Amino acid sequence: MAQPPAAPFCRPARASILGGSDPLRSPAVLTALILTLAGLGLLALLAVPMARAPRVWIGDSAGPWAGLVVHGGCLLAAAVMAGCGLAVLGGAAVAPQPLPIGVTALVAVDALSAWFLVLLGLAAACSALFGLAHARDAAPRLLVAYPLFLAGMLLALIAADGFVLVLGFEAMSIASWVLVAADHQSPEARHAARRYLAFAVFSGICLVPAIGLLAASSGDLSFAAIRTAPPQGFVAAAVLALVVAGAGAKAGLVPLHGWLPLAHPAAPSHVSALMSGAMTKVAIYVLARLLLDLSGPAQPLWWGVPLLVLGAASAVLGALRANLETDTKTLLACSTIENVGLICIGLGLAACFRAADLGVLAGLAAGAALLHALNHALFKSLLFLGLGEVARGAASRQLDRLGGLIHAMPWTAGAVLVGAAAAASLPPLSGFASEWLLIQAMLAAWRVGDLAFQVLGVAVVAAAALAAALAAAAMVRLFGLVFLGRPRTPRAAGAVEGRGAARLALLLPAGLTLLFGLLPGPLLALAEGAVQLLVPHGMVERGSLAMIRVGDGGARIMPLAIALLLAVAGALVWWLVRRRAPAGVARAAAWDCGFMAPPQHLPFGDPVTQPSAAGFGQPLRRMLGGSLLAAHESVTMPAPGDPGPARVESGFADPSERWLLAPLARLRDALAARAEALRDLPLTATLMLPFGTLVALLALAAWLEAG
Amino acid sequence: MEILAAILTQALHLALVLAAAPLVVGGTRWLKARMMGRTGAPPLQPLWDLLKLLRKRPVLAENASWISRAAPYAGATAALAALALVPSFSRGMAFAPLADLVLIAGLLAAGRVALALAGMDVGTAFGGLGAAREMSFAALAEPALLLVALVLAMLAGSTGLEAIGTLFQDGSLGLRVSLGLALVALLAVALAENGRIPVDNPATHLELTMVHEAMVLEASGRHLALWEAAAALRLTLWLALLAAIFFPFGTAPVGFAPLGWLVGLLAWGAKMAVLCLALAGLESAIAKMRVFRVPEFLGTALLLGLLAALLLFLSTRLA
Amino acid sequence: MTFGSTGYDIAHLLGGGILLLSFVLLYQRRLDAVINAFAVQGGLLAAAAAWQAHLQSEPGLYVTALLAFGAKALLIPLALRLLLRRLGLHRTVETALGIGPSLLAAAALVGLAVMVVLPVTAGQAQALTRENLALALSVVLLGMLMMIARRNAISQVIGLLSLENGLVLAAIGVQGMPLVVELSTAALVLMLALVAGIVVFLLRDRMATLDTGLLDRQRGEGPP
Amino acid sequence: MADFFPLPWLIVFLPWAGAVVLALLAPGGRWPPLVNCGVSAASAALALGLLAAPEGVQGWTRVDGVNQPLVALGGIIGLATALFSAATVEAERFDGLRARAYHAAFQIFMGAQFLALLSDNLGVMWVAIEIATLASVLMVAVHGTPAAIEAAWKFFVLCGVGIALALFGTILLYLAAQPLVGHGDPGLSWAALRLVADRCDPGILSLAFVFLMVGYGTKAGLVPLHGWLPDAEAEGPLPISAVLSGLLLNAALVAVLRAKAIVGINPGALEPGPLLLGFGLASLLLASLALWRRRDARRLFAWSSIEHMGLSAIAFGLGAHVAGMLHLMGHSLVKSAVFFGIGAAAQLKGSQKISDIGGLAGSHPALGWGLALGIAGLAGLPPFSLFVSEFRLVTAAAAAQPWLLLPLGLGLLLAGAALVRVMQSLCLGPATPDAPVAGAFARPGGLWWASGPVWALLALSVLLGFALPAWFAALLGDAARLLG
Repeated sequence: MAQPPAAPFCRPARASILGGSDPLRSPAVLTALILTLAGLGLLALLAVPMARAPRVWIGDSAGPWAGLVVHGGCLLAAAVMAGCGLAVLGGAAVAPQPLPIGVTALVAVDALSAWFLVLLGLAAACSALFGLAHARDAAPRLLVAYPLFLAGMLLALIAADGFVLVLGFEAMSIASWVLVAADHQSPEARHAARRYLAFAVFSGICLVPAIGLLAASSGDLSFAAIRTAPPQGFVAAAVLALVVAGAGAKAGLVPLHGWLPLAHPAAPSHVSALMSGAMTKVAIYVLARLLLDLSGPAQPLWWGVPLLVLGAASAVLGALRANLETDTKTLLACSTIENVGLICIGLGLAACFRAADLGVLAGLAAGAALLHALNHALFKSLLFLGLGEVARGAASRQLDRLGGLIHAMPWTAGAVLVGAAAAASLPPLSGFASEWLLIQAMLAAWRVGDLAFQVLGVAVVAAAALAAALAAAAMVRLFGLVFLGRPRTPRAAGAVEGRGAARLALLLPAGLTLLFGLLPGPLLALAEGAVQLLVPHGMVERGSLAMIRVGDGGARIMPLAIALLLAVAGALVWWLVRRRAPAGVARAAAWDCGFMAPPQHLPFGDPVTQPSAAGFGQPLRRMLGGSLLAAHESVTMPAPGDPGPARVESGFADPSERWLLAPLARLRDALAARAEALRDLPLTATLMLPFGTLVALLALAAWLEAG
Repeated sequence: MEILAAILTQALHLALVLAAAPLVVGGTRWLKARMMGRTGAPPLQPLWDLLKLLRKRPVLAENASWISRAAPYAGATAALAALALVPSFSRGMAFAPLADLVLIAGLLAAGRVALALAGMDVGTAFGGLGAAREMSFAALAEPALLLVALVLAMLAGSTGLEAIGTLFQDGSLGLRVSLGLALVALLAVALAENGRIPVDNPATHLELTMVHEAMVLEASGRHLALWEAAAALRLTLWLALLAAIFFPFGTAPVGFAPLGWLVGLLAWGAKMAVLCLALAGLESAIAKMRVFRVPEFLGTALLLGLLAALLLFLSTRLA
Repeated sequence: MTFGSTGYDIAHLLGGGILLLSFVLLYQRRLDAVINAFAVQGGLLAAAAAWQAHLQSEPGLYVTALLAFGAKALLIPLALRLLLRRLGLHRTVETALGIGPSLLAAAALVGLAVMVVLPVTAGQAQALTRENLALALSVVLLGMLMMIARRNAISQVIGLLSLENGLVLAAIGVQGMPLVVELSTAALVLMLALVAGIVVFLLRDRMATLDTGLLDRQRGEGPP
Repeated sequence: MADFFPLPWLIVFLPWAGAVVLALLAPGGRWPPLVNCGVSAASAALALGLLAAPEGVQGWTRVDGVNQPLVALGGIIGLATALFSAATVEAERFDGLRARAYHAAFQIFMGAQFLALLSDNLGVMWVAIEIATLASVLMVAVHGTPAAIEAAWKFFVLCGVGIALALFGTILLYLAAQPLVGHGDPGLSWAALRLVADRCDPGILSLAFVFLMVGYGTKAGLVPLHGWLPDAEAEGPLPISAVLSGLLLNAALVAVLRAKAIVGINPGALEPGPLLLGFGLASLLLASLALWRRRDARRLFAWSSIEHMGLSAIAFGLGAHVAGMLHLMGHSLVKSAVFFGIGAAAQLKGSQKISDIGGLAGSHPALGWGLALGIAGLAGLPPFSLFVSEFRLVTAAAAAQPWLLLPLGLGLLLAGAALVRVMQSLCLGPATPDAPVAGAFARPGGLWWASGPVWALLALSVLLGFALPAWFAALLGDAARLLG
């Protein structure tokens, strides 16, 4: 039967609101991306000579031009990535092409890659802008590693076969290891870097067999070949376990998150932003690509359950830890664990709905996960950059050494407030829009007929809601302790704010966070191609500019209308107040329930009378910490008559440390000790080993011969 | 015509709730006082208080930032916006398509965050204490609320208030144990969200166990008025929400129906009065909990929500 | 050539003698006796090679016989004696495994060798070859056993050399073995002995002992 | 004309001639190291020239896809070692005799390992490996410290036994082939044996393989035949570790593979693949555990050699020959680089204990970061060719024997994590105080004599992984065909 000729006015299948772009331009997209890769590699190669050269020519006053060149180049690369991603999302996918290197390596861009390319481009642009603003600080090795880190992520995203995927993934890991080890003189940073790289090795060791198993039946590593022969039976189970462990470890899924709260803070701030914002998303991309796309749509219901369960656990644990941490960047890293958990819940739900033939809901869940990934990438970059600015301006990352910075750093404070509100999923910001979609998907989990799954769904809803509320608490704690109140140290009182590119690096993601909060509909429409790849038969609820409608029951979200509602209500409140109240305010010393004014030598008051980081976390530590994080608290009161201060000790232990990593390390040590007995042999015993081997093999040969 | 009716009802609704909010607070206080054998302030006292506060110029601490000045507006706006979504006397208000439990939860969270930030702005011990407790309690209240939303969404197929209200108004559901459990859970969440006994005592000042008042200690003048108004709006919101979900009788249908509106208005007034009475009765009957018992209280609510969902699964399976 | 013919019998006798001397090597405690036994084994090996040369009419094997006699029966034993005298060694051997157990183990190894070789080579027509191979394997295994059971450096060298005797025995039993193998075996035995001598000298020089058991303490990375 | 040009023999005898010269040359002064470098450079040029030679058998030698890449690699590593040796030999403080012995033994070793790779005659191969062993025993013992003597003695005894067993196996192989190919040399020719292997007596072939496996396996350092390796690689002069680990192990493993290629053809014989697999797994697992308890840096990397030999053995055992060849070559390059780096560090710090070496990246950036990257490469991280070969190995295992993934993954993870730990301890953090051995890096150019070869070898390894020319890939394909 002949294909009917396509109607001339028919748009390409994946045409979206940007209009179908010229398919002929598509190879150009790939060429541009490959050139970007090469350019990033070149930047890395030239970074050390560039950093050294001016010292030779001009001496030490050479200035930061190597840093400027590298970060400027990365900014350009980021723009190319975002542009190419948008071009593909608006046009057609690019067919796989080999990379011009000596091994078979296919790259391509389809809608899913393109979505994450946009994400990577935006996050990298913010990060590079910040790097540009602080180019003077960058050591040569960081200038080498930074473009390679970007290149690794780019390569992982445009991979069209298993080899390139793992190559990019691992290149990203080792380049970022150099960045994590930036401050390698401090033992904590070394510990973080070591654990980070060990987990990266673990990820690789899980992903390579997974790809091997996926490609085993077709014998070809390319994605196209793998799609034709999806795994079945125990192979499928093994693939699932390996991918969840491998990519999940990189994404920071509980219980493999042990490295994340250590490593993300250890890197320079703009790298932390990239790691939290983009790198975890690359891991999510790998999860989605391998489990939802390549493993085929015909997987059973339990396919999504591990993601669902681990995602829920990550969400709760990450958000709770964020309420207990005292280091700003560690706190943000824990919040990343939470958000990764939420995204994984979305992906898991998509897999389950797909298995239950609930196409619409599957599309909803997948779209929500993609949208949240994008939103999180931006607001988490924003937060890391903002707190990086604080760490520069006020010279500390400790909540207990900051405070009152809203006066000294107003722009930073404003931008961070936007990011924190989005992370707390408050309407009308971007975090709320995507979490609303996620929650709608979770609330529909009962439509899968299986009772056990329904019960799981209820638990997941409770966990996600708990996580969202905990995240709000953590963000209030972060913003309140860092920017509000009084400075807790003289250094914090003398903080200064960055200008120029540093400010732009904060305003760009802040603006996008606001914008994406208002435009989830068009974004979802843009993601349609990506959702189609993950959930082939799923129909996406077409988001329009004004509204996203969910399911058949009529739940919908209208971000612009919400903004209108808020405007109306706000105007009403304003008008009512203005009608009666006098303008202006009077200033006076803080009342503070009638406490004494601070003495002269403490111009900002006694810092001890402010809530501390541990104090603010106390209610949650008592409510949930004891059971989930083995939190403890002890009060030491001085003896009566002793003028010494009372002390409160508090702390917690991550369960992954206590129940997973520590026992594994013990097991390893025990095994190594055993092996040592086998290794540490005197000469005769050493000789005995080959002799015994020979005799055993001879006996084997004799037995085989006799048998 | 429809659109005009929608805008009209919305405007009327806004005016109604703005007027009703102080009355709800005052009425509850008055009822509670009567039950305890006191005379009590007149029900309109909160309104007079508000007006008086509005006329005073606020005094800000020297190190207060713009957060202290902006947060009261944000808090009141969020509460009012949320309340604008909950139907009172009629369906089909202009913003009805937005009326969604999850959005309302989000708006409430926004108001809460504004309040907590304002509490931390000056850097006093009490402000931080209150903010920490407020955010922590919300962490437990929110899952319970979402579980109730899940139960309702299972029945109505949506978290939209219109759909839920319509379903209950039909009466086709009959009486279900799961709904009863959901109601109790929602009540508990409502108590916690509004800082009522047994979670917080709205009538106290300067006590180490307080939550809400601790955050507004530094507010004065119109800022304090806005915080008080926001609290009143929130209480009204919760009562209206309970009424709209579980007792939707008498609410006027979509469209232009002045008579229906009148009936709806009366029905709503009656429902709110009953709920205020119930609240007052509850508050005079039980004592405030120690702060760290509150998680148990909210945990119970969460458990009830969970139980409601499970029962519903079973019943849909058996049916 | 099968069982009963003179050619076979003599070859059998010589091979058996070599194996017997391996037992003797294991049995002896004193170093000079060990060296003597090794010299006799070398002589028997040379005789076996010459007999095979006669049987197979391979003149090349006479060279092998000559080399074996020169190196293993004369040169190396002489050198070892010289070494003993130069170093003034006390003459008993430090054993790692008792004499009795090592003899038992040796018997078991011979059994294994026979069990392995005979069925495996069942396809080969040459009974002599099979016989020879079994004996040679036994000698090889016994040589290894000796290296394990003795801790004295010289005994270990002799064990290794006796193991090489087994190899030569195997090589001469196979018809038409290329000369390259046999020549190189012989030459390398000499080199092996030379290198061993150098190392033994160093050992004696630096540590005043030939008991390799003491070496264990010198491992670069002992227990912590 | 080209057919008669004895290039293989030239490659073998050039170093041997060099050895004679070096043995005669007056020790001391600047000449011996320079001659050593010159001879190595000429050998490297010849070895690279061999890549252009056509496949074929010439008398006792053969040129094929298996040995062409490995010989070229041997030439390169030999040159790099000679360069590194020129910078460090001063600090080894040899007396006259020892200096002569050291240089001569090095060139004898190089010639012997070339011969072992190039020989077609299994007898010649055996001889070559024995010569290489004896030469390296001398090199290991050259310092004469108690630990060095212990190492050399262990090396001598174990490899002596191993080589004897290998000869026994060779004799058995001949015995099996002799009824079919007749008397004399052809009975030991690899090419001839391959032709008749399927008609040979399978029982004898099995027995022969057992002996060859145990014999050459001892030289290849496969567990449980590995006892000599860590100490020998740790106690010899610094440059020796690189050639022992990078070249001797390869030559021995290739010998095993040649045997496997013969025995594997006969369907009735013992299957060599699983046997090799078993040895490989044992090596991987024991070495990955042993890595955790090392306090001596050179011993640690010797254990890592055992691990990588195990991985190669697994690859060959699975039949993933290209992965195995790539892994062998990649390991040689990266491990030599790492041994140069750690050797230089040991001379700078006056100790080879891990606890005495630290913070190299801070104090000597070029050396420290090179070493760090090299160790990361050993842990299987990109961009080095070990990543590519391990990727291919694991995917092959997934396709052929999925159960293998568990021990394989476990071993790789344990080894990788241990290497990461050591890498950080060596390269990052505050620098430990320098206590240079007298004469260390006294030549002009200083530390670049060490960091230059390190970076050059690492760059080669990257090229091997990712920029393989098509003809080279075709060579590896040939190798796989020959070994399969």
